[in-house]
Amino acid sequence: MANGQEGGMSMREQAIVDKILEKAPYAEGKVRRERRIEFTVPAERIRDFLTLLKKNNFELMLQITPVDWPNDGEIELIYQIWSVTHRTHVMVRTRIPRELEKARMPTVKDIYPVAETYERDAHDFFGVYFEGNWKMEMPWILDDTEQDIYPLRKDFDMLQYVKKKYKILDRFDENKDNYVI
Amino acid sequence: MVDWRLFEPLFEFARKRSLWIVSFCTGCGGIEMPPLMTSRYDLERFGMMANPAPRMADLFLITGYVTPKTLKRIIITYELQPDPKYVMAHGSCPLNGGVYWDSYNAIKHLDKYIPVDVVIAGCMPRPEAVMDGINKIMEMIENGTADSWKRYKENYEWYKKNQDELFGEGWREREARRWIPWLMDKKEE
Amino acid sequence: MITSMIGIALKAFLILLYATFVGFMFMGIIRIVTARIHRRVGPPIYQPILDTIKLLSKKSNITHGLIYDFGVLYALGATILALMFIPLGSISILRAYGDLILITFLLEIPMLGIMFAAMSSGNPWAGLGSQRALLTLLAVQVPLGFAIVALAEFYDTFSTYQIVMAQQTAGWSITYLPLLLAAVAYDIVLQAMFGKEPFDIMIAPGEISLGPMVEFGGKHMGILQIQHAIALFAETLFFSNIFLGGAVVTAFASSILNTLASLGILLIKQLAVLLIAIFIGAIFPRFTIDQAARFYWKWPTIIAAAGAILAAL
Amino acid sequence: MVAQSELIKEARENGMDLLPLDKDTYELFFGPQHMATENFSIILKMDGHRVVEAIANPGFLHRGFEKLAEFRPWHTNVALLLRVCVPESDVPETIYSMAVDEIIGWEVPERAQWIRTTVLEMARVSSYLFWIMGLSFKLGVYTAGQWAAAYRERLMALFEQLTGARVYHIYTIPGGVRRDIPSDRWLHQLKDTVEYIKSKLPDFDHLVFENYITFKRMEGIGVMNKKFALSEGVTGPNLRATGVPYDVRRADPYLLYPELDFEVPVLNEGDALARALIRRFELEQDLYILEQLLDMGPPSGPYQVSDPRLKNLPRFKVPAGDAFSHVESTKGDFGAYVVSDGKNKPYRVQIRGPSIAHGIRVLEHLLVGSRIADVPVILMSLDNCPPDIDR
Repeated sequence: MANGQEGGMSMREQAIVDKILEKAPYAEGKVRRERRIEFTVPAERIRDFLTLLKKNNFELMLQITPVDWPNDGEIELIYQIWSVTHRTHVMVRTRIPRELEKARMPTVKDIYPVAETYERDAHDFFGVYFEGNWKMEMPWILDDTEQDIYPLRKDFDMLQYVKKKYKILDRFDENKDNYVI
Repeated sequence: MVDWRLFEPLFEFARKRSLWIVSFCTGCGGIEMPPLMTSRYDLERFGMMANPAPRMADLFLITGYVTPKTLKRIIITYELQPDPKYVMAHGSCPLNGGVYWDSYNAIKHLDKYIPVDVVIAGCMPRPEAVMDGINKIMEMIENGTADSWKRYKENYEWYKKNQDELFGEGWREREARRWIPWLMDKKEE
Repeated sequence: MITSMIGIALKAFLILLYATFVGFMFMGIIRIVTARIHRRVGPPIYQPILDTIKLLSKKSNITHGLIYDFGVLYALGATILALMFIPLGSISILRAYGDLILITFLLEIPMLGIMFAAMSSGNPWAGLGSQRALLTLLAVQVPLGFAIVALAEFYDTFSTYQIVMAQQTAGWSITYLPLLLAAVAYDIVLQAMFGKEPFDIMIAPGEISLGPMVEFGGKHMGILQIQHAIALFAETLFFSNIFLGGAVVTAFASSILNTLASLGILLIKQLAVLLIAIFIGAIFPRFTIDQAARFYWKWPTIIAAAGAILAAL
Repeated sequence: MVAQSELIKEARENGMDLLPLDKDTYELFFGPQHMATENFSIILKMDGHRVVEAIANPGFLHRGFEKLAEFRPWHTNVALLLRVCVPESDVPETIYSMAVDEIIGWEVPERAQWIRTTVLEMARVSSYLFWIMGLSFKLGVYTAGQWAAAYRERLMALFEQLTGARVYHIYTIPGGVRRDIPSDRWLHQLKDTVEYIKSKLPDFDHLVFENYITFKRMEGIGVMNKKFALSEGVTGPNLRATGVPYDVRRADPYLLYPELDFEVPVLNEGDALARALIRRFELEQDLYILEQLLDMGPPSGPYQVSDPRLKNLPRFKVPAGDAFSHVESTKGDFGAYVVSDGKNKPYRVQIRGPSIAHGIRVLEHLLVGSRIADVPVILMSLDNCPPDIDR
C-alpha cells in the first residue's frame, strides 16, 4: 500500500473492483496494489457478498483473520480469498461488536466449505460464534479447561494467566508492565 | 532361587547399550531424530532404535516444548513403559520454557510433572548435543544414578498433585470420554 | 537305556543352545547388513543378545491374564519342537515318518501363540495385527502346500531325513527344475515368515505400530526375542536341508569333526538364505494385506503348482 | 423382533451410556504416539480394516505464536515465527519479513533478494528430501528413506555455514538477510551438492517412484477432484495434482522468481500417487532453479537496506498499516497477515499454514472408506505438517 502503484499497473484490479461493486452497492472497495484488492462489507451482508465473489471466480479461501480492536469495541473479521483465475488476493473486511454475546456471525461454510475450519479457529481464539456451523462446540486446539477464555483477544492478560496456571514467579518483573526480551 | 543381584552388572550393561526410544515427537526437536537415526550420526551404533510401542521402550525423549494437551499423553505413555525407564528432555523448552517462557500454552518446568534424568540445553540442540546427552545417560545408568523411575514411584503423590493442579481432578476420565459425543452415529438421531 | 536317554537330552540341549546362539547372530547380521545397505555403521553383532538380556531384566512386568502368558510360552515351545524335528547334519533328535509336513506346520504354529497372547491383551492395534497375521498365514498355505507336495512327489517320501540323504547322492534339490520352482515359491513364503518386506504386513511399524507385538514388554518380549532367534535358525535350516542339499559330512574319521564340518557347511547355506531375504527386503515397499493375499494366491501358487505337476510326471 | 435403532433410541431416552450399543464399529486413536503422525491425532471409527469416520484432532503443538508475537519487537519475532513450520523454517521467516518490508515500503537490495530466493529453494529441496524419507518409511522402503535423510544432511551443512544453525536459521530478517554469503567457496559447495543430489534422484525413482508395489499402494487412494480441492482451500502440490496450475511463484511472483525459468508440473488424477509424483517432479525443478541461481551469481551490493533505525532494534518502529504476503512452500500456499499500529511491536500477526486446509477437512473426507494401511499413505501424500495447523 505504501508503494502507491495506483497507475497503469493496477488497471486490471480496478476493473475487477468496479465489476464487483456494480453488483454490490452496499460494499466499498479499493485497490491496494498490484494483485491486492480489498472490500469493506457490513456484517449482515457478508453471505451475499461472498456468494457474489465465489460466482466471480474467487475460488480459494485462504483464511479468516479476526483482529481485535478493543478501543473501537469491535472485532474485525477479514476473509482472505485468492482468485486462481484473476490471480488476485482479496480481503473482505467486516466488523462486529466484541462483546461475547453479540460477537456472532452467520457461517459461510456452505459457500466456502473450508471456512468451517477457519471458523472453528476464530471461535476458539476470539470467541466469535458462527451460527449454523455445527462443529462450533467440537474440541479444537485449546483444551477443555480453557474453554471460557479467548487467548488472542487483546484484554487477555497472558502474564497473569501464565503465573496462575504454571505457578512460576521468576523471570517476571512485577513493576514493568511493558516487557521487552 | 538364583540370586539375580549377582547378574546386576550384566543387566546394567545391557540396559545401557540397548536403549529403545518411544517414537513420540512431542515438539520441534523431532526433526533432528531422522538425522540421528541415519547415516550421518547413526544412533544404532549404540543399540538405540525408535520403537513404536511404549511397552517395549526404555528411553522417553521429550523432543522440545510440551503443551498441556501433549503432557497428558506424555504422562499416560510414560506410565505405560515398564521399569526401569529413563526420560531425557531435549532443548531448553522443557527445562524452563525457553522461547515460550510467557506462552499461555507451554509447560514451563517439565520435571514438576514427570521426573527427568538428563536435560540437553539449546534450541534446537544439535545432534552432537543429543549424543552427548545420551552418553551422559549411559554413564548414569552405569553408576546407578539414573533413578527417575524410582523417584516417580516414591514421590507419586507430589507429581500427581502437580498434574491435577494443571489439568484439574479426574483429567484421565475426562480425556477418555471427551470424544464420545462426537463419535455417536449421526444417522440415527 | 537311561544313558541313551541322557545322551539324547544332552544332544537336544546342545542343539538348542547352538540354535539360540546362531539365531541371535543371524538377527545381528540382519541388522548390520541392513545398516550397511543404508550406508550406516550399524550395531554390534551381539546387539540382539543385549536387547534380550535387557528385556528379561526389566523390573516390572505387565501381564493381561493367563492366555497372555501362555501364548508366549506356547510360541517358544512350538519353535523348539520344530527345531528338534529338523535334521542338523546327521543328527536329529525326533524323527517321524511324516515329519516334512509336521515341521512345516510347527514352523507356523508360533504365530498362533503370539496371536492368542496379542488378542487377549485387548489392544486394538494388536487385534488388527493379529487379523493381518492370520490372513498372511492363510495366504501362505497354498504355495507352501504345493511346494511340499512337489518335494514329496519327487523324492517319494515324507521324511526330511531321507530327503537330505537322497540329496547327498543325487545332488541338490534345486538342480532339478520342478524342485527349483518349488524352492522359488518357498523362498517367497520365507519372506513372510521372516517378517521382511514386502510381506512385513503384520508388524508394519508405520501403520499399526508393530501389530501383535504392541503390548509385549519386559519378559514376554524377551521370550519372544529368543523364540524369534530359534525360529530364524530353524526356518533357514529347514530350507537349506530340503532345497540346498543339507550337509552330512562323512569324510573324517572322527564323528565330532564330521559333525562340526556339516554344521559349518549348513551355516554357510543358512547365511545365503538369510542374505537373499535381507536384500529383497531392502528394496521393496510393503504390500497391503489384501494385495499380499492376492499375490500369494497368484504367482507363488502357480510356480509351486507347476513344480508339483512336473515332479509328479 | 425390535429393530436395533429403536433399542438405541429407547436407551438414549432413558439416558443410558450408548457406547456399548455401538456394535459393529470400534474407535481407534491414531496418534499422537504413533510413527505415522507427528504429534497429531486422528480419531478413527473403524469397521474391521475400513475407516468409517475420521475426526482430526489437532492442537498438540499449539504455542500461541500469534499472541506471543504481539509481545516481542519486530525483529525478535523472526526468531519466534520461524518455529511455525519446522521442516522448512525459512518460509515463515520470509513471509513475515516480506510483509513487514511491504508495510514500511522498503525496497530490498538485489543481493538480499538473491540470497532469500536461494535459501527458500534450498529449504524446499531439503523439505522434499525429508518428505521422501517420510513417505518411504511409511511405505516400508527404509533404504530410500535413509538415503534421503543422508542427502539432506549435505544441505544442512551448507545452511550451517551460511546461517550458523541447522534447523532454525533466523536468517531472513525485515530489510534483507542477517549476514552475507560466507565466501565463494560456499557457492561452489552448493553447486556440488545440487549436482550430487541430482545425480542421486534415479535411485529414488528405482526404489520408490517407479516401484511396482508403490504404484499398487498409492494408485487410486485418496482421490479428490478439482472442484472439491478448490472449495476446500487446498493449495500447493496437492492442488496441482488435481489439475489446477496454481503456484504462488508464478501467480503472485515475489523475489527473483519472475526472472527464473521453471515448469509447474500438473497432473490430473488427484490421487495419492499423483501427489507423490508432483512432489518428485518439483524436487527436480527446484534443483534446476538452484542451478540457474548459481549460474546467475549473487549480484553485488549490500545485503540489507541501510536505515539508521536498524541500529536500535528494540525501539524500531513500523508505521501503521497492514500487509499480506505469501510464498509457495512444499506444503502449499504459506501466508502471513501482519497488522501494525505504529508501535515497536506488531499489533497482530496471523500465519496461514497450508496444512490447516488439507490437514483437517480434506483428510477427514479422504480417510472415509480407506483401509487402515492407507491412512499413513494418505497422510504422507498430503504432506500434513501439524505445527502449521496448531501454530
